Amino acid sequence: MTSALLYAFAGVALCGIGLFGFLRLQHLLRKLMAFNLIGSGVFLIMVGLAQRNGQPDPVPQALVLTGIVVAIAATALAVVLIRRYYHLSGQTTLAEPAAKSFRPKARSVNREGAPE
Amino acid sequence: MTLWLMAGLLFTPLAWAVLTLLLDFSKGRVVTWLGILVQVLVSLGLWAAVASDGGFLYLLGGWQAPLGIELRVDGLAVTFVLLTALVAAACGWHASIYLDPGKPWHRYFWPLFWFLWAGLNAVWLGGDLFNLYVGLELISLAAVGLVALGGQADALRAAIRYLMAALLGSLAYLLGVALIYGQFGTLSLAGVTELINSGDVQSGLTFPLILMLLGLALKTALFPMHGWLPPAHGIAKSPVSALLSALVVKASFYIAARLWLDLGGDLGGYALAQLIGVLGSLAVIWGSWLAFRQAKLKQVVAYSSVAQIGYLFLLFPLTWGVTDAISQQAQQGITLQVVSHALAKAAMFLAAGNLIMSVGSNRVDALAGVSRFLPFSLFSFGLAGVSLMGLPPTGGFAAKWLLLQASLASGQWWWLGVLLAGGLLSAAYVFRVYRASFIEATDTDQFYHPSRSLEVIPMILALMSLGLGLVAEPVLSVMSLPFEGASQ
Amino acid sequence: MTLSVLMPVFALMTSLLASVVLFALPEKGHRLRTIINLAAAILKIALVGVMIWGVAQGREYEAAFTMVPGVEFVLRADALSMLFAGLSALLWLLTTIYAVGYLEDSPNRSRFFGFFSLCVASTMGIALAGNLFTFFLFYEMLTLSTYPLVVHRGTTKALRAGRNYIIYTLTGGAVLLFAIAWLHGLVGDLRFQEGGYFSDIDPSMQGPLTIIFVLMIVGLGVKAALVPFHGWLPQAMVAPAPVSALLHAVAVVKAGAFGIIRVVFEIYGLEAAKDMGLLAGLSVVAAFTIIYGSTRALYQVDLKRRLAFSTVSQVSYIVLGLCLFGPVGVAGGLVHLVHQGIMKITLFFCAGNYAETLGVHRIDELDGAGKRMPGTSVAFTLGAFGMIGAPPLAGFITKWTMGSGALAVGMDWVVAVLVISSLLNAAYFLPILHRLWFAEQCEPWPHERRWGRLETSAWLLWPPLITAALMLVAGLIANLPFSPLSWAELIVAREVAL
Amino acid sequence: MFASNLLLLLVIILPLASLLLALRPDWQQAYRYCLPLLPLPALLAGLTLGPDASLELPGLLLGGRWGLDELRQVFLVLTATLWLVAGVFAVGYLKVHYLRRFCVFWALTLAGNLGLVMAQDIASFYSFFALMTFAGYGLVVHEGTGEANHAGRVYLTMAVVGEMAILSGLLMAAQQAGSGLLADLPAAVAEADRRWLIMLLLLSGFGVKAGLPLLHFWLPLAHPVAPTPASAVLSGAMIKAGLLGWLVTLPFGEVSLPGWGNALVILGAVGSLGGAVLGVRQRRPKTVLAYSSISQMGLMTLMVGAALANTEYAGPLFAVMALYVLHHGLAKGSLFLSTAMALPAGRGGQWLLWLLIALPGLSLAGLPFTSGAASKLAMKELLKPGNFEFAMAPYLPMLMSAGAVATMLLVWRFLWVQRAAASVGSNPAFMCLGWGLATAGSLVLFWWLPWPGAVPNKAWLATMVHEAWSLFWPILAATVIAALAWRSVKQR
Repeated sequence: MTSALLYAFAGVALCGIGLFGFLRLQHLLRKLMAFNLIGSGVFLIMVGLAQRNGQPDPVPQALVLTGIVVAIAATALAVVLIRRYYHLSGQTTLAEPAAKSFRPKARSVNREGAPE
Repeated sequence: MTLWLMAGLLFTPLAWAVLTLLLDFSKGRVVTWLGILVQVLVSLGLWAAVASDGGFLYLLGGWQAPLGIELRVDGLAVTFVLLTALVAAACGWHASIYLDPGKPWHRYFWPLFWFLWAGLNAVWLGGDLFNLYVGLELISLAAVGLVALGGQADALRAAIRYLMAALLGSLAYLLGVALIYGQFGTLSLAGVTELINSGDVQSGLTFPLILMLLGLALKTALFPMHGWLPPAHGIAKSPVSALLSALVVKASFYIAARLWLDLGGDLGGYALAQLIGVLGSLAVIWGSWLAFRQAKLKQVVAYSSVAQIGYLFLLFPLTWGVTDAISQQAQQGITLQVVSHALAKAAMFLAAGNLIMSVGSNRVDALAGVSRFLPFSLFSFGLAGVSLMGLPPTGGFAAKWLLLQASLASGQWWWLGVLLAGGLLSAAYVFRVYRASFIEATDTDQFYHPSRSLEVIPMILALMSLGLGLVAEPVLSVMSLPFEGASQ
Repeated sequence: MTLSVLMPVFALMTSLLASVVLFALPEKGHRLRTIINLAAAILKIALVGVMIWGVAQGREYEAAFTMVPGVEFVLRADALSMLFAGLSALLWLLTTIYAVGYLEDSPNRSRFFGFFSLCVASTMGIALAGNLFTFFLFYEMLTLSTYPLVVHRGTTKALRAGRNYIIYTLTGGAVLLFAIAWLHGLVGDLRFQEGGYFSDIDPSMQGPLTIIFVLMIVGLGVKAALVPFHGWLPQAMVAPAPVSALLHAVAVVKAGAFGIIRVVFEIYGLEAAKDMGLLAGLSVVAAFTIIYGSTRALYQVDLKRRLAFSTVSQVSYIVLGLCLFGPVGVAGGLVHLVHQGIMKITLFFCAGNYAETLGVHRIDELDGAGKRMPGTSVAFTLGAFGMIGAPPLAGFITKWTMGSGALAVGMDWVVAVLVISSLLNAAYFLPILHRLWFAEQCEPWPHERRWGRLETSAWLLWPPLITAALMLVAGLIANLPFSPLSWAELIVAREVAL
Repeated sequence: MFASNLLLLLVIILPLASLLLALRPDWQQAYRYCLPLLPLPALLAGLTLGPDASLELPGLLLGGRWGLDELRQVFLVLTATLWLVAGVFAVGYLKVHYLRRFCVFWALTLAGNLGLVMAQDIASFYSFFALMTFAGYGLVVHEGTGEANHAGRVYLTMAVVGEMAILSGLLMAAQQAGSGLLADLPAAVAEADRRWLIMLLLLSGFGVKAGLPLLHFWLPLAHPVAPTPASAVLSGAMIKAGLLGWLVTLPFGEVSLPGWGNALVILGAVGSLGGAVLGVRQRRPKTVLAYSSISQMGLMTLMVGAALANTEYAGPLFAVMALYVLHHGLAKGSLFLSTAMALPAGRGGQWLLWLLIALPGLSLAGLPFTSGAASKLAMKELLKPGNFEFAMAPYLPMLMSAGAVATMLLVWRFLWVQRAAASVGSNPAFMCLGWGLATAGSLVLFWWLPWPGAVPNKAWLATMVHEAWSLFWPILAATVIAALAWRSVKQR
């Protein structure tokens, strides 16, 4: 049970919890948190598995760094979208709203096409 | 010469993305036209180069693997690059006229458009697994941005659902890459295949492959996991949904196909291949059935994408455990299917956009009488529909013919049923739209006439998809050119 | 690119280009549209005429290129293709003239004529196809280009007829594609070769080949309106008269029959088909269709539906002729391809005239029409007697040749079928003739239109008269070298001789 | 040689060309007047061209060949004369109601009738036969009354069924013979393995036209409704087409078929006697004449049966039949035309008219010095019981005399009913001319027309006197029976 395997198993556990949370939770922000949990779990596994006969292997380190950058960008985009969505429809979950609470502006046939 | 081509291919999109970020929509449009011209010429040049002297391996900036980015430029990749160039050019041109420059949000359309294009090129040419991940992420984020652009609440909901699905898929893929790297110590696809061939593979390696395929299937919206695609593609603006359906969905499939062709032979099992095939067939049946029942025109076309994607996944069973000739035939069939579907679906979405803009409502039965008012767009919608149905002389038919032959030769006759039934079901929902448009309606005065060039673009795409059937032979001969050093 | 390669491509291109130009024409450009239509039709007849002359001299016209790896797109003009190509080229000119007059002031004419010439392009393609793959390509193009014509009027009835038409033909197409793909998998790409391929195949291949044959007959039978698959034809009569005249009496229906001829003659070969017992089954289906079609026609009240059921029964003559595998009988079946085309198009033209000029659609409204429209009624009478098989018209030549062919090979029951069918034809045509000539007109015409001196517009009157004259001539001069009968015998001589 | 070809061609082309006259309504009067001219070339051909004239038309249908021979020449002369006479009569008779349509169908039927007499190949024979049948329908339903339509429907159904039988018979025979010419059919039918089927088809097919019993139903319906000239032609010439059909297709002179001969003789007998029995009970003059035609055709069927039974008598019997056909055609034609004649005012004129009407009837019954006597003697000469050995042979003479009595009875019945129906008035000139020509033709012209060569040419006057009693007693017997019947009717 080298320390590397320990980290890998911790990573896997994190991924499991994150995935469970991602699927079960309805609130969008909670979903986002669960996503970040899975992300860090994956990065932990990558670091954990990367021990090559003793010395640290530079390649996975670089990859994990890139992965973290991408994860942050994605989370930022998600937060912006959720905020805008809440601002427009007052909904915090992805469920189809039964009644349209916010009446959109009057229907107008404009240049850029029907009000999709 | 190839240096300039490669530079042009990868860096122009990024440069243009940054440039258009600084300009507003109308000035950005002019810059984009120039950029599109350059991209198309470069893609054509690359295609010609590969066609004349075969594929090659290109190390970006001269850095050696494993740290440097290694680009694999073979026939398949170049065909997809050219396809992207054509479809993106058409969608860009259409968007520049279709989108209303006044809207504040549309200012950010061009940067996202160019980021998407760069991501696509990165995926086509990507040689190692991690770079493919980065390309994939770039595409997803750009696509989500495009879907959410300037939309109302339901567009945002679709964007968020799309984002969640995409991120989940990428993470699963990343996990798979991590496990593969843990096992083999290298990330380049070519390297992994050499190690497998040298025979020291241990058991238990199918799990990473399954994980990666699962992630990619989620991003390609294969049958059980297709929930996010119809709202996203249906609600986005027409040029955006054309780009999404034609290209973005194909990127993740392209990676899955690459993995399967290189690793699937040894790691994947017969059961896995058949399972994916069955999922594909269910996608064809279920997608077509739902497309037939949709009330809105763009939803019909979106669900049709779900159905047509089902065909692509027939590649897995048809190339597993079969002779090289049959696998080659299946690959040719699937490539033709991808190319013709991309062209036809783009044409269909753009034409649908025109129809909706002129009729003023996006319901199918509001199309009555449009055949007299807007015959050109309707005709291109029809031609694209013919290609989706796989009726001669379109590219779709050539693809269906090759798949028929491959499944017959490989003895898996049950795929024949799927192919033929799929054709008939797609005929069902395409002819439902024809029916609606042929109904004679007298009150066509309040229709709005879109500008002439808006109607020409879908017609060009539809004709290319039609003509693909006739020129299938040269396209396929270039597609199957391997790049040196690869154990094809 | 010698001339021999270009000729079939030119023949095909005339109507393809015409259709593209016609689509682009603005709706108001009537004169230009008529000129283009007529020019394309005349050019096509000229090209086909040259090819017929060339083929008679034994020259070969062929254009081929590989379309999909392993399969090639072949256009080849041989004796059999010239029979069908000549028929459709000639009748297209007449139907175009008729259509110009018929659609005088109706909407969507550029769409109509665009698809109309597209249909004829696919019919020409079917005639000139050199292998099964190309044949299937144009076979499906024909389906697609005929759908908009069937639903041209846009009424709910037309759309329902269109829906049925599509369901039948596309399913048939899928079955045919399955059979062709399977055959291609078994024996590779097969060009149409006179005498067929499977005269001496080992018994192991016999099983799959029989199944493939049945599937092909089912696929082609849909268009040839063999009994279980004929449902779409009577409903498609809701289309405008020129469509039901050229397409549902000549182009579409003959495409199916022509396909069956190609499969039996030039893929399987007559002897092989007979040895494998395929022709026996086919002849029973054809005979049943002949009788069934005629009996159903008896009970139809609408004129065009009665003609449609008569087409269902008449096309199966061609298929029955094939199953007589003797040279004389087969020549009879082949020549009926031409004769039935000419006769049936005359009847549909006249039906269209009655509908367009007098607003008459039902048979019991036809009383006294002979007095009001003598020209059309004479053409209708000739057509009707031709269908009954009364000499000296073309129908008699077919029945006589098929009858003697049947007796020569000892299939006597075929003569009985011919006789019963002629009686049934008489039973449903002669009452119409009685109403035309001998019944008094009791109530006024539903909505009559006047054209001055002529009984109807010249565009509508001349085509039926010309086709009626053609039918009379085809019957009278059956023995001359370039008559349809001697051309059919030339084909059979080349087929059976090998 | 070229002239005869042109004449033969003209026989058919002239009636068909006359259709052009129907194109414009104001030409219909001219069309009416040229009706009698149409059969002229046929009459000319019949009289001038020898029996070996023939015209080869390779292009026509499946290789056409028209021509005349011994038998066809007589038929041609009869048909031409009868159509000429009826044409003249029609000029006077026709009213303007649907005149153009009548002329068209008249010309077509004439073309069909003449064509089938001259056709020597199967395809043209069958074509002209069908043309005559279908065009005949036009004449039958010309009046347009309910009864006419009913008669037309029965006529057409039976005719079409008959034609289909002929078509199948001809198909089988032609396939057996392997050639398109009629001349080769008898030999082929003789040794065909399914000879009985071919003969049954041909007999029944042509039998419909010739009015065999059980196939005759259309005849008594069609004649009264058709306009008088049409029914004259229908009964005089068109029925004979059925007989001609038998003579050119059945295997006479190839193989003797006593069985078939016997059956035909029985049919003939039933026809002649049954026709008479039914005929006497009819009310309308034309129906009586129709039954008289059936009965006369019965006699001819008798001769056909005899010819079939014994080969070496086939030749002479052909000639006698031709003679009988000529006699019956002319006589029946004039009788039919007389039904439309109105009686002149003066009693002397009436008596003369009645005499002229009665004479052709009496000639039918075989009055000495008339055409009937000549044909009956020639028939009696050949139908001696000794010559044949089929079952009915001994009864032949008895049947012939019974036939004569029956005919005479029918003539009396006709005269009685005609007297009841006749009206007094003036007749248009052309009608008188037409009827006069017909009666003269039957009584006088008969002797000058070219007889078939094989008729035993002995001095007719001498034999007339010698056989006077054997010819006269049937007439006497019939007159006595008629008188008794007339008196019994008077008492009731």
